[in-house]
Amino acid sequence: MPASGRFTLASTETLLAVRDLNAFYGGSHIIRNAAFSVGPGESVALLGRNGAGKTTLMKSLLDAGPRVEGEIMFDGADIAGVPTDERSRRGLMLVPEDRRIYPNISVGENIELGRHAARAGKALSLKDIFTLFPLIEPLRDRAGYQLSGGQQQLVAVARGLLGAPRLLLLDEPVEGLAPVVVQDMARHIERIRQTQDLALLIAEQNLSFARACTDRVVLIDTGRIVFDGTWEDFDADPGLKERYLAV
Amino acid sequence: MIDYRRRMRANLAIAVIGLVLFAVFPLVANSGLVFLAGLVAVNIVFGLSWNLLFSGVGLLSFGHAMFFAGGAYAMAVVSLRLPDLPFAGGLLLGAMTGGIIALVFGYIALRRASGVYFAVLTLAFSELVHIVITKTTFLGRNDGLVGIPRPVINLGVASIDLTSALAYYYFIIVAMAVVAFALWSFQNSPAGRLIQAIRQDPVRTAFLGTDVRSWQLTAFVLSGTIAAFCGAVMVPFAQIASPEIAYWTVSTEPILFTLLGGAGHFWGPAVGAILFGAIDYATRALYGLSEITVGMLLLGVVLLMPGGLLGFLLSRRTAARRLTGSGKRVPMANAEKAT
Amino acid sequence: MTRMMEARGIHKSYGPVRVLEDVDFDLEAGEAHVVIGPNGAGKTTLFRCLSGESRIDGGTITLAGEDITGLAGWQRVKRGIGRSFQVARIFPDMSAFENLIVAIETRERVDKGLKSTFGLVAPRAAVRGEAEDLVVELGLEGRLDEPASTLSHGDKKRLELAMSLALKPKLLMLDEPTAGMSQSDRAEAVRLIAQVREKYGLTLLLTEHDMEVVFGLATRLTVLHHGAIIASGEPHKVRADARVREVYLGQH
Amino acid sequence: QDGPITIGIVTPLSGPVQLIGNFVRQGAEIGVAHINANGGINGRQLALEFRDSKANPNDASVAARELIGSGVNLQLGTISSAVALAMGPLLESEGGVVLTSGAGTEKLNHENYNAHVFRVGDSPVSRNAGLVRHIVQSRPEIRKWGGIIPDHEYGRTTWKIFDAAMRKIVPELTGEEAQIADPILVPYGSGDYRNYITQAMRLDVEGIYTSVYGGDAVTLYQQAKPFGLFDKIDVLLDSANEFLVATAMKDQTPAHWSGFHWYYEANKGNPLSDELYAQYVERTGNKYPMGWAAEAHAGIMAYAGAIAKAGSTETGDVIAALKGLEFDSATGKRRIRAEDNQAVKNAELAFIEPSASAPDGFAVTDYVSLDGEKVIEPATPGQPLDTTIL
Amino acid sequence: MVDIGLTVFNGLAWGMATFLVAAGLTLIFGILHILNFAHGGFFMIGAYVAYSVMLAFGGTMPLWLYLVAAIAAGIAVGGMGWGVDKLILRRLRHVEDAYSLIATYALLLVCVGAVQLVWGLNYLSVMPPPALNSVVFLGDMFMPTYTIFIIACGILAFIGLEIFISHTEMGRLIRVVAADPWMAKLLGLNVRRIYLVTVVFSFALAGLAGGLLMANQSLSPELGGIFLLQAFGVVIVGGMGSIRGAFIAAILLGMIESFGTYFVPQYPGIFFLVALAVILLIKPEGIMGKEQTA
Ligand SMILES: Nc1ncnc2c1ncn2[C@@H]1O[C@H](COP(=O)(O)OP(=O)(O)OP(=O)(O)O)[C@@H](O)[C@H]1O
Ligand SMILES: Nc1ncnc2c1ncn2[C@@H]1O[C@H](COP(=O)(O)OP(=O)(O)OP(=O)(O)O)[C@@H](O)[C@H]1O
Ligand SMILES: CC(C)C[C@H](N)C(=O)O
Ligand SMILES: [Mg+2]
Ligand SMILES: [Mg+2]
Repeated sequence: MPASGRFTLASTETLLAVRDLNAFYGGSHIIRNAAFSVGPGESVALLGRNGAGKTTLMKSLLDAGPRVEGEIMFDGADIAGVPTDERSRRGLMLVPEDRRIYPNISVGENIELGRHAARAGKALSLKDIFTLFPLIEPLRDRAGYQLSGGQQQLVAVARGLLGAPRLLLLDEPVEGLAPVVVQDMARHIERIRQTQDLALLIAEQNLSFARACTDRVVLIDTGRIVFDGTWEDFDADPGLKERYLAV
Repeated sequence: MIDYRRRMRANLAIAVIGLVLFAVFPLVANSGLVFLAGLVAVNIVFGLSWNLLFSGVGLLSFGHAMFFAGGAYAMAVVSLRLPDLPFAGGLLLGAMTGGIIALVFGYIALRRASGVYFAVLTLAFSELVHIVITKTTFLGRNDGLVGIPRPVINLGVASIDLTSALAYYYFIIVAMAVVAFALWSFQNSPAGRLIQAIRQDPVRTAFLGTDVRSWQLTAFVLSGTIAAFCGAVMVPFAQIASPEIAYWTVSTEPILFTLLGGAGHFWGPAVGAILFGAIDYATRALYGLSEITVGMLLLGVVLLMPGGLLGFLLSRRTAARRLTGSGKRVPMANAEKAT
Repeated sequence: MTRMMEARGIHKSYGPVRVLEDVDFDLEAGEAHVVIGPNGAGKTTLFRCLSGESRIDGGTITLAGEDITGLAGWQRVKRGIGRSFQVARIFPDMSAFENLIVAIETRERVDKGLKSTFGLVAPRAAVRGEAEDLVVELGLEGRLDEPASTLSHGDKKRLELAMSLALKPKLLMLDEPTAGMSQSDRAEAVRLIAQVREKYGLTLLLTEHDMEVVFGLATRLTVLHHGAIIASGEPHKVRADARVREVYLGQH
Repeated sequence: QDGPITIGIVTPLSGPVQLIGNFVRQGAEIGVAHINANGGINGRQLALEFRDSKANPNDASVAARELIGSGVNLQLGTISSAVALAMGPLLESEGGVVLTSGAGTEKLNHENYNAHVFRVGDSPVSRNAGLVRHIVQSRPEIRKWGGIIPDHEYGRTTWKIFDAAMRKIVPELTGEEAQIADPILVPYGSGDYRNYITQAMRLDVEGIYTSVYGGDAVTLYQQAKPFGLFDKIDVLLDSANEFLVATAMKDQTPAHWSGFHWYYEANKGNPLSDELYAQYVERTGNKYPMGWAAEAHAGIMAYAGAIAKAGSTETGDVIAALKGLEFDSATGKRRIRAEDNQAVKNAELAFIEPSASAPDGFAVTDYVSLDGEKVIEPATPGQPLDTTIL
Repeated sequence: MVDIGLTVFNGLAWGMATFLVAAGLTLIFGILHILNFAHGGFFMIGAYVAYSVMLAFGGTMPLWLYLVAAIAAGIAVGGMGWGVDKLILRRLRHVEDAYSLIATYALLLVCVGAVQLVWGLNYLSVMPPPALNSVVFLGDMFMPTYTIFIIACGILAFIGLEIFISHTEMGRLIRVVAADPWMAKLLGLNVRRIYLVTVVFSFALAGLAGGLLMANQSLSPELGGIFLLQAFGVVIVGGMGSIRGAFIAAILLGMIESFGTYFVPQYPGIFFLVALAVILLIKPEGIMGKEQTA
């Protein structure tokens, strides 16, 4: 089904609207003519197999890696040409798949860094964060390099949230997390969505997790968006899963 | 898939073409220029030896002058004090001197240091060698050893007279072409690939079952040996060994050659050495302006062609990986080094 | 069953942080032993200690009866240990194919000494053939000639697994081999690992957070929590353990 | 053959002694202009080709070879001792000549004598033994001497001569022994000489001799001054800095004697000297040309004389003509000894003092010119210098 | 006793003069990960600029004027740093570190050439201001006041920088950007600006050091190279980008060099090198290696 068929032009209801997006690494064309949108407060899953381009697409939205062409409307403004840091400060926050916790400052300081992306007066406090992620509190004074992979992931999400973004991009947030933590994370995200005015775009491999946290599915395959719809629509067509998520 | 044979033939062809170009040069240039060309030929291999470390095994040496000078001084001393030793013996001793210096200092430096610390350690060692030379009467102290004779090689049946500058020039270019190609072959052999692997990820390489440190040391010794060989070959040509060749600015030369030509290509240092020789020659009479001219030129090259000349000419694929998320990963929980 | 590896009284701290405390850990030849545990429990650390990436602060490790406590990682590899990393480590500027060539050639050198190191420029045909087989076996066709750094997350893991297999180890240690893979890839990976285990007669040591993988592969399960083993044994028994459910499995 | 005759100038055009190389350049250019304005040599004009020696034997020999290879066999401009010593064997094998413009090693015309290398300036013995003789005569009461000496060939030469001359001349003139401390050897190119200055402060001496030169000398003087080193001693002898230190330190210059290649005031009235001075000031605006300019100038005069005499620019002919050549220079008539290629020339010394009234803060308040024929040592080419004959 | 005292004093002088030069170098090294060869060049330019400022005021110099000249040099060279960042360093951020290294080496050559063109070849010498041109006696020990002044400047510079890096917001951001600029950008930090601030600050420090040290040694186009190697040594021994490390290293190496020259004057400079090697062998990441960036 043609993705553009579902595309509605940026209106007051869309927070993020992407059109004709193309992204390149050197000579390789990774994202091809992508178009999709995310409404305020909406939570969208970005699915696709390894190498489909999920990460690239997310980085493209922030102009943080690949060379990008096309239109990205965020919060009613065209952000082409806006530098990465300014995009973050407008409320577009990415938590990257490799987490990138600063190894030589404490967990608390790491999380506090998220404040730089906060819009005026909007940031959460560390206390809020600890209520949302109780597991982090005991780690507060540890240095970044002393965290296990899973702990790093939690801290990275917390850091992304601190600045109270309008749209949080999570790149495989539960990769490598223990099952209990995955379940926790799903609950956390649910809680965040309820308490914060925030939209989510979550790239995932873990279908059940994605299902638990999102309202809508965008499917990507070799750089093209091949499906955009609700979970019901997605489930209604078992061929999709077969074609785009299997090996 | 990679066609290794074609690669080999292509690179052999490059070495031969280079040799031929250098060989015809005396037909069109005066002996002054030929002399400079001989130095450029030596510099080419000097640069290649450095890049064996840099692009090969991933070690930034800032002390290559110590090898070059080691070879040069060994050759000079042998020529002046042991005139009966065959020429090849002198070359061998010269090369070995570099190897031994590399073995000793490499063993110490590689024990723990890496990256820019390794660079500065080599710089310090090299300055040490420089100071020792300038304080050793046997080595001519600050004033150098002069009047070094050129050899007549006795092959039993025939003898090759290398006493003229031109004859020696031909000796140089043949020797350098052979060494250059041998170096290419090494870097493309299993050992070369292994060394390359070490540069890209030493921990991974260790967990393929390789003693990373001893291979780094091997590469260091090999590089030092070749650099010293260059010094040893150069000395009878210039007929002088003076402490300036051990000074740290000489260590920057192979770096400049490599980066000018392009570190990512085996022949990059060769292109760089030629280019640098040309720049040097073109600016030889610009007194008072030489620093600023050379500085501007270099700056221009680095800014306009960050992959070096070859990189610029051959590929546009030198993607900037540094700031893209998927490039260099920031190592997290591996504060510890491989043991 | 004969004992492949035996670790006794392992202690490991990072500065003030004590990660492993007096851990005893056995590995029988031929088993597929999966270590699970909450994030930060010390699984990766245990891996590092057993593989020789980290020095231990106390305890002894033997491999097939030989004391390897003081040996460096590369020496342990020579004795038959192969491993992967939690974040895949490959040679980023080489093509995927060359990555495999290097791995195979390294093994050959370990087997046959230096004579397979120098000389020939091109890899020997046998080496290339073996690499091609591995490529097919692990489903890595397609992007073989591009720099490995441009592979996606999942493909890098696959490549790393192929490299470890190229060493023909007796003991293969895989730290979260399927992390970052899509669910269907995961199933495929489980099949693949099971298959190579069969084919090469490997002993496996894994950590994993995906329960399908864990229960798909494990012949024995050990649960680590705060640097200590809280349960170990047959998978279904461990699964039923209340403590394990509480700290790790949740509703699984 | 009536194209210009090219003379190669291989001299430091960059690096620490570039300033000195620059004097060489100006002097040679003025000399060439003079010759050309007077009709050239046998109707041929002179031209110059410059190369940077970087003041080291390695680069200098590359440049010299390259020049000879392109047909420029007559060269001058060497100012460093190490370079001068390296030139002999090289020029002998390549076929060239070089005239040094101030290299100060005694080995040049003794132990390492080489027919292809000439020194048209004063011999180090003339200069330093002359300096010693003059000082001992004028300040006979001073016995205790020390030295601050750069650790290389030039430093060793100067100290050897100073030491031997003092030990000989003091008893000769006063009947008492000279007391000479071990010299303090200093590195060159350092930004910090305080430890050496501290050592010098500990010496029990009345006079200090130094042959540190260039920017190092300025740094040394400058750092020594606040320690009070110069207040502690009675006499400071400087082998060669001429106005280098004084133009830098101005009214802070310690009073000292310096050896000179050419002090223009002492040569006033000599038309060549007056012209050189006027031309130099005109070209550069600098009122303090230093002796290296005059030595390069003299080199040009010597070549002009030799080529005219030989009627050829071939290396062998020019060497033959230079030997025994008499020629006129900014310091008056000079004669090149045929035996050891060493010019016989006056040794000049001047006393430089800070002066509040002088526009640049210092003034020359005394100078002497010692007769070259009297202060020069006997020619002993190929033999080590015999210091007993000083 | 007096000798030992003086040797310590001279070692401190060496160390603090070197630290003044190395401080800015450390800063850039920490964040851009390049050893900036041009730093020596800009240090030299700072000294020359200060010299010119002084001349413009007539040449006789009260202490305040000396300080004004040094500050003016800091500002001028800081301005040059702005230009260098815009024109050169910014373009080098995506290329391999080794290339940046060479670019800065080229820039050093340009600095040397520029100094020759602007100020000529003559050696210049500046005497300390009269207030600092005396000697203090401590018993038998004589200490030039200017040298005491240098030591004091070094210590003050250290305290100031330490406060800046460890206790100000900007300092913390600099450390963060140094560790992972890509993530910093994602977190909304204006990385370019932080780079620019660091570069300008580092250059200003070079200029200031040049101004403060202008009376320490002769001025010539060689000045750029004289401190460079020892400043590199201090930066490296100190540990990646650590100001505290550089400070300790400067004192340590200064002492070693000073005592070395005292006991074995024949081999100047060798002790510094041996010490450098030995320290890096014992602690390859430098004295403060762990603290490093972020
Ligand atoms: N820095 C890079 N340079 C070149 N190609 C790249 C780079 N990073 C990724 N690619 C390529 O872009 C494509 C998309 O990769 P991307 O990482 O976006 O996939 P993904 O959907 O996030 O996969 P995964 O689930 O494995 O994380 C892949 O083919 C990958 O090889
Ligand atoms: N280099 C290090 N320095 C200090 N502490 C560390 C280091 N690496 C790990 N740790 C700490 O050791 C503990 C165990 O970490 P480890 O990586 O072994 O956990 P893990 O069980 O593999 O977790 P995960 O499932 O998240 O990968 C964690 O608390 C972590 O903070
Ligand atoms: C500049 C001169 C003082 C150099 C000195 N004459 C030498 O022979 O090295
Ligand atoms: Mg991804
Ligand atoms: Mg782990």
